[in-house]
Amino acid sequence: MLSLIIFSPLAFALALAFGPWGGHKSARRAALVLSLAQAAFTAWVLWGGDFSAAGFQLQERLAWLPALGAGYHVGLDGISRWLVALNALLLPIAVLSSWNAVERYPRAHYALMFALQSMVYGVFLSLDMLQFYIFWEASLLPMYFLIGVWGGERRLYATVKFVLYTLAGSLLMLLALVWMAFLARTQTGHLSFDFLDWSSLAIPAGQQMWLFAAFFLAFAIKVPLFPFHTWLPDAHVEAPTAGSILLAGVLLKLGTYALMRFNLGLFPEAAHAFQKPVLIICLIGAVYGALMVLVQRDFKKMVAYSSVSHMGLCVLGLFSFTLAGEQGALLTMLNHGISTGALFLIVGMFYERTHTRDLSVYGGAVLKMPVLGLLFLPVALSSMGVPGTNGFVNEFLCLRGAFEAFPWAGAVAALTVILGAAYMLRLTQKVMYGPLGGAKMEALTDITTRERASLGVLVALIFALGIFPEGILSNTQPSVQAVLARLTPGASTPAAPAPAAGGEARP
Amino acid sequence: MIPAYGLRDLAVLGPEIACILGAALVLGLDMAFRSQSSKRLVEAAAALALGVSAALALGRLAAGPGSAFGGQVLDGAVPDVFRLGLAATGLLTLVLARREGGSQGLLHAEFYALLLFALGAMELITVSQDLMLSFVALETFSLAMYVLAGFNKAWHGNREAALKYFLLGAFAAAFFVLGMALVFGALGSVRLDAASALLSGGKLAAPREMLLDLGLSLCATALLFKVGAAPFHLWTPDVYAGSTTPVAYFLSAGAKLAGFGALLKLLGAVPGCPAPFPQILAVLAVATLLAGNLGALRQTNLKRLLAYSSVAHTGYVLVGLLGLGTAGSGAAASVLAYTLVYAVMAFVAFGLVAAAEGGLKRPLLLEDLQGMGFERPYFSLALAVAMVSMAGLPPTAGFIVKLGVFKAALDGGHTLAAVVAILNSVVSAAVYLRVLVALYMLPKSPDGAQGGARLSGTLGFAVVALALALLALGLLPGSLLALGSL
Amino acid sequence: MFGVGFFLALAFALFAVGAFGVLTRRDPLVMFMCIEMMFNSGNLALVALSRYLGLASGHALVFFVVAVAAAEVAVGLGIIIAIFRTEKDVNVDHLSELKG
Amino acid sequence: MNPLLVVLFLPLATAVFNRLFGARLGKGAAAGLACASVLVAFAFAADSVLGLAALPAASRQVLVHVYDLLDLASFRVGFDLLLDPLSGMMILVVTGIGFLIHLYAVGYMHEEDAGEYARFFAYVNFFVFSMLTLVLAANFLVIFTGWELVGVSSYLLIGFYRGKTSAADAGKKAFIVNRVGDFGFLMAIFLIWNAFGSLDFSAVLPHAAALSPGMATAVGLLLFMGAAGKSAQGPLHVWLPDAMEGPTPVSALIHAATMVTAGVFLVARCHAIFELSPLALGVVAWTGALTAFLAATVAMVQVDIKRVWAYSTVSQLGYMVLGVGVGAYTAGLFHLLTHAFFKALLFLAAGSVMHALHGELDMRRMGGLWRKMPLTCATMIVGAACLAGVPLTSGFFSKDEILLMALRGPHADFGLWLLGYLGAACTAFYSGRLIFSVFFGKPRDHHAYEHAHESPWVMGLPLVLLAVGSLAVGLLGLPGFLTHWQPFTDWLAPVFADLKAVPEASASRALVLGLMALYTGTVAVLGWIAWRLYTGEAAAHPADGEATSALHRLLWNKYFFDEAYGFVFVRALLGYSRWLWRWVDQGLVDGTVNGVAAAAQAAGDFLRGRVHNGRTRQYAAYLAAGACLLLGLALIYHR
Amino acid sequence: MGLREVLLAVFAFGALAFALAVVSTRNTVYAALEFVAHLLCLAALYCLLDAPLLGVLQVMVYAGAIMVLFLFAVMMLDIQETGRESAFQGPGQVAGALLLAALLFALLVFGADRFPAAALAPAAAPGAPGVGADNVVRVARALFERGALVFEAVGVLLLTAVVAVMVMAKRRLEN
Repeated sequence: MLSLIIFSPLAFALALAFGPWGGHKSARRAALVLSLAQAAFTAWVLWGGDFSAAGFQLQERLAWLPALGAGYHVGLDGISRWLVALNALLLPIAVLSSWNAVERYPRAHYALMFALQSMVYGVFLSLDMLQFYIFWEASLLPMYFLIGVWGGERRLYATVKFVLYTLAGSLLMLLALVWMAFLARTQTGHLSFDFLDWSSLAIPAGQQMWLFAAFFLAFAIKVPLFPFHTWLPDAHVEAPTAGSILLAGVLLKLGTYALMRFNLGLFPEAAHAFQKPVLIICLIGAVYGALMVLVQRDFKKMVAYSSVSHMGLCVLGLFSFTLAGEQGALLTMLNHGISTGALFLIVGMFYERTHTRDLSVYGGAVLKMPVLGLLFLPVALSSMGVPGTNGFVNEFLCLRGAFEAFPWAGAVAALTVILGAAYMLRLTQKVMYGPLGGAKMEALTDITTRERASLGVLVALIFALGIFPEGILSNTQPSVQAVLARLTPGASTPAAPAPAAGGEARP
Repeated sequence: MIPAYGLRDLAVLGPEIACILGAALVLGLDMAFRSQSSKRLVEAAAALALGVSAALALGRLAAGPGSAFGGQVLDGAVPDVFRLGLAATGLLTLVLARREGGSQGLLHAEFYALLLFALGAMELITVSQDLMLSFVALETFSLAMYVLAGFNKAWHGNREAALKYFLLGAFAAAFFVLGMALVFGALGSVRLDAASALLSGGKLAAPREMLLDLGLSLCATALLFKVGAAPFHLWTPDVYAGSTTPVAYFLSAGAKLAGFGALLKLLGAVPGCPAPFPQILAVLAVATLLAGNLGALRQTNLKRLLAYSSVAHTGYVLVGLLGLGTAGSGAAASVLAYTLVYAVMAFVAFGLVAAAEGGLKRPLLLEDLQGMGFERPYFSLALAVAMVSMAGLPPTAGFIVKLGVFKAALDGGHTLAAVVAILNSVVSAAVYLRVLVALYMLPKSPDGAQGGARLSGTLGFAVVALALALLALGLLPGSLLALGSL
Repeated sequence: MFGVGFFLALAFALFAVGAFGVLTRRDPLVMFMCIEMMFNSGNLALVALSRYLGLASGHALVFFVVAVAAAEVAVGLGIIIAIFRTEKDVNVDHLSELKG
Repeated sequence: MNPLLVVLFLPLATAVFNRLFGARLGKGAAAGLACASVLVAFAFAADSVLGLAALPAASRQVLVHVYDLLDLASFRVGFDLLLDPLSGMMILVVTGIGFLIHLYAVGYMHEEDAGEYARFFAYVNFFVFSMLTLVLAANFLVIFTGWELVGVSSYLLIGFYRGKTSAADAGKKAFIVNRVGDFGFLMAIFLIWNAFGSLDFSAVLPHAAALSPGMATAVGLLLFMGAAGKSAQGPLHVWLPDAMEGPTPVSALIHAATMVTAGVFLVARCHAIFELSPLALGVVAWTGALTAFLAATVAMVQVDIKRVWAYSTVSQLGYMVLGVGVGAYTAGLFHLLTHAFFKALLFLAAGSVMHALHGELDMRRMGGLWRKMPLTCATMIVGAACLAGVPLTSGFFSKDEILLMALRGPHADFGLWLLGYLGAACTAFYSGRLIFSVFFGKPRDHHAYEHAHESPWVMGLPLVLLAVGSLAVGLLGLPGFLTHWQPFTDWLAPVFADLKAVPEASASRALVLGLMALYTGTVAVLGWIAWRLYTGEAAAHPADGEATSALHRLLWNKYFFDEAYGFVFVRALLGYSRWLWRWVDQGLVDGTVNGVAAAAQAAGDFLRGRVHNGRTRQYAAYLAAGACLLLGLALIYHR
Repeated sequence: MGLREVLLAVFAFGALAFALAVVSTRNTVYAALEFVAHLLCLAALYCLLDAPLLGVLQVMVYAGAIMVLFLFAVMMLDIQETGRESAFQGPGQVAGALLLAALLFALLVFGADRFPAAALAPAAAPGAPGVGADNVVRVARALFERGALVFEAVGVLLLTAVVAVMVMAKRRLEN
């Protein structure tokens, strides 16, 4: 069933790319219908799995590369369930955002988006490390073309920088993967890339450090954490709206998900050893990111740096090794996807009308676009982390986790609460309020029903997750506790059942 | 007493003999029929010969390892697949030559004859256990290649390439001769199997072992030159740019297959791979990677870019060789797999270059490809797949073989070299992404070629088929990795 | 005094002189002669070593090497003449358009 | 369905409805809906408070669990509501005064078009819901939620006139300064969570003693930081005067009666923690006293009547905080109650004046308006009297009680009393100054004077009701020696039962009466001075740009707080960020990335330029060099 | 120091001297002639090293056939001897080449000289059966028995060379 989720978008992509869809309009309609069908199917499948226990559900296994010991092994657990759902959600919205923004080669554009989604599904669902790596690297190509072909002026620089930066990190991870496979061979007799086999390996502490570092570098670049973040603003500024939504909504989560699943899952001792330095990097990232937003001139760059800040907070929660922190990190992944996705959607709407991202041109947009003003507010509040919206819940939990681990870390991280409010309100006021900012503002027309639909869904989610966080938290808890149990053997939280192999479902 | 060399010995050399007889047949047919139609006939004969050679190689593979001529020739699973690869590369070169033939007068029977002679010699070198036999085979296909490089009409660059290649090739051959002399001095014979017998028994006195190492190093120099490894690779870009595209392809894919086949014999024969070589290879591998990738970084002439990329790929294969010493590292298999996949990738790339430069008087520039992405979808898609595969990104066969090569290196314990080498693939990715950038992301440039890229006929079909093969192998590499079991 | 070491040293010396010749002389013919000289140094080493080891197979090797050298000279001169027939001055460095 | 849920969620429902469909319904329906919902909420609130009163004093608490917010393995927190005498009083104030202000707003906002009208009432209803959440919270998470939502609604309402940049700036400033306070509050919540493993008041406050003195001080100070942010105390007061950009009903409801008192409410609610650390209480008291005095001095020189009342609010809040700071929680809360009434009245009256003079706020252009607007004048005089502390008015009793406690209370200090007294003197002066400048003396701007007219009944009625309320509420907390009927103290007794008995008797009757006489005298003298200064023809207002004394300039510029903050926080922070952006982000981090790329390309060019120069002999040289390398390595590595 | 050693010394140093001459003379024809002399010295050395067959082979094939080809080529290209700048080009390059050649020589000698000099004295007496009288017979057996495959391979090589040269020649005729 999961394999169907992974490969159905790929099939749709091929259908779109080479199918009979002639003009621009028919292509986008087909894309929308297909994306909604895909989302419905994924929801139906996700609904099936029961997540009371911590193990992997709906597993499917296939001997794909026996010579190298790598197989095709997919599985779903509490952690990856909601990320898959997020991925399914964002695609229709991304398609809607390119509705009339993309005239050139629409079929290829939508096909690439579907291909990207398929790769992202692959990363979230794969339990075989080589297969994970293949999907991880393959996800670069669709985004490369999306930014490269439909991007802004400096798109070439941005897209090549994006691909090479991520590639450099993940190649070192490839060596670490092969090294781990050798470890598996020495300890279990046969070369294996399977995550479940690896979790039971006893990795000597010395090697663990190196392996952790290699994995961490690859994922830190993707998250992005402080020193490795400079590709994100360029990639976002030059990406088309749909590209930005998918990049911010889903691609950044690959890094944090992988950190949680692999770095914490496989290398407990190293995680403890690296805890403080990582926390420091995250703190810098969070505060530095927020400061950067304050001085940006470009609308998208502001949102990009805010992502750096939010993601810094997320990994902070991750490395606090407390239940609150981990749950907060997982929620941040979801909520950031929704709120930043919505922000980029709005940026797209403005860009469609004014064709510029330079903030000096903007001002008083709410007078011309009251409905957008109505929907923009919850998104801004969510980004600031105001209670009642989803942003608050994950920020509260992450800060709580950090505070529980190291109060000083919690205190510094909490500074982002103030800075967050500062930059978000500055942005809101610069764009929305005040007198009309000139000819471009006069020409603004309010958002159409299509735009209202996509933004409305996200705003509804913002409030729903803000008011009922337990909906998500309750069923990610067992899996998160499993990760924590491995991480801190004598964990204060009641030791959840060891990561049982879960329902060994159909081969 | 005269050793009885019977039919059985000849059977081992079946593929080689097929090629050489094929060459003779081609020459005969050309003399018999002087008319234009003979060109097609000659080409068919060459194709037939290569087909037979490939079939015989497959037969040998099925029949399992066997030695002939008193141990001078020893084939096994890996050499046989090398021979199969070489036959296939020959066929692919024919396909390329056919497209080229019309415009650049390549249809002379001599081209096919030389090609077949060279292939015969290459197949011979991959199975020869005797240094002298290897030397003769090396010289045979080198001579053929010098002339092939300088083959066609009086386009100025072409002749310079031939001269350069000849002078440097002869210079390298001289090293081989001296190396052979030293090996003879150390072992009393130039038979590699004798070497392994002596060495494994530990009976060789220290100074003679020193002489053996020196000899082998000198021999390796010539082979490394042929393959285009780092300090010896300088001829590659000039000769590729100078010669016609099918010859350039043949030089890169064929020479690599033959060179590494011989190197495997040379280094593999000596048990435990004599002390100096892993370290030497590590230095050479990294140097080759750097030279190839960095050279290609800002290259605009497509053929020169492919030349530098060929050097870079030699570097990756050398990384695979690092695992030669340790058992079970599958180094030989990874080298074999990489060179085969390279042959396919190179064919797609060179084929598309050949198609694109059809009408141009000047060498094909990256600029000419601008804006072709959506106008010539299938052409661009094939080139894109080739480029992604060469960069070694996952969904393609390039990634699988690169993984195999790095696995071998890591298994051999060369972690540092592996790390430096894998970082190099970032540079190589940058190189190939530039091509994709030109194809898809840049508008048609005013002084670029006006869309000469016509994918038609057998070349078009072969290119697209092999591009799909690259993708298929990437997703379902079962067959590719079956080689791993060798 | 005239052991095989001496002859090996002589062979190496000739080899080095040949290499020096190839690197410095610009006239292709002389370069080619130097390459042939390197071949001959290899032959000398072979002869000396076979004399030391008392084996005749060394001489067979020399025979083959000479045959190969002959073939190479034929092709080499063919190429050189084909190229330098039209050129006024016979200089390898003038042929360096292919670069970069 | 517990009535409390209706109280809380009805305003929210109407807020959402108005915001989405209000514009289409038309002004009448939208306003009607909004006022009705607050009225019904007030009715239900009164009903539940009466229900509460029926309970025996000891167990006068009603806990309502709505749903689970967070359920981590060892820690559970839900969206729980707590009704106890303290929150009971507050919900009555919020819904009661809220309703009156809604009624007033119907008239005041009349000129706005339907969309804006509906939007205003939606925001105001949302504010009522947020304030009720804050007040009814049963654990720290819900109170923090209410805290922030109140901040959001104040941001929306201050910045209501979206076209005006100054309004948007004021809203932004208010929210950010509140957020600074919230940062402290959040830290306190986390410390509490660390210490107690739970956030419910029932679990934390009764066992507050478990906190070590150091921790108690830390939590106390951080809680007070949150309170200071919300109640515009100490350094965090800068946002309140600018909040006057919002419509006047907003100023009345939020920046006078309800929201700003949240800080005092919080300190009262967490008195158990504050009691543990005298240092924290001391800081609270002194901040309150200093704010009271300094704000009062600034109010004396302002010319915009709404700004005068704004600074007066900051000053009165200072008194409440002073009261709470010296341990007299009941006195502080009583002043909160009375202040809610008369300050709402003063703001609404000011609004009525502004409405009449078509937006004119500068008192220097007013005068003699009592003939034109008798009702507004009368009610404003009542309000001003309460504010100034004219004897027998509610303000007099509540402020007097606080000053008494400052002298004799559990944590009394003469300095505190002195600051309080001087503040009270200034208060008397500026309220007199305003009343006489606006209503008495000669009309200074005849044109405006001609057009002035009395406000319609819908604005007048709330004024009257509030005036009556202001006077009546004073009776609830008469001084001890006058009567033993202390309904207010008795009502709040269960909440502060755990406090040591307030040594009521320590203040002798003579002292109390003496103090009363002193205050009455001060009010009379200063009232007279104000009357002399400001009813004459040449009112003593310095014209703009006229050279004024250094002290006047200091007060006029509000002690240069805004300029200081502007420089330290805004410019310095932005400057540093810009430096960071240019040098660290572009320079260092991006620099290295691009540097590596450039180095690779340079190496490529060098390779292609120098090494591959086409000369065969050079290639042969490299070949020979390679051979030497191989031989050398063979020799080095040889076994 | 018998006659043999004297001859050995003469021819050895003769070979070296002529080699150096080839490298340094400017005139190509002189270089060719010096090279022939060098080959003859080598042939003499072969004979002295009990390899008479090779000596004769050297004279006939190498000195005779190959060098004639060279002279023929020199004549074909009618190289103008005058106006030729010095054989070498620029001191820097020469120094570099010299250094490289010296390094090559040193490495080889250092590697090989570990051979015990003494042991290298011709162990077998001049009349040792391995070499002496039946040299031709032993070489023939090495050539045609054990080296039969190599012999055939050389045949193929020569055929390829013929085709290659014919191509180069034919092409030249066409343009």
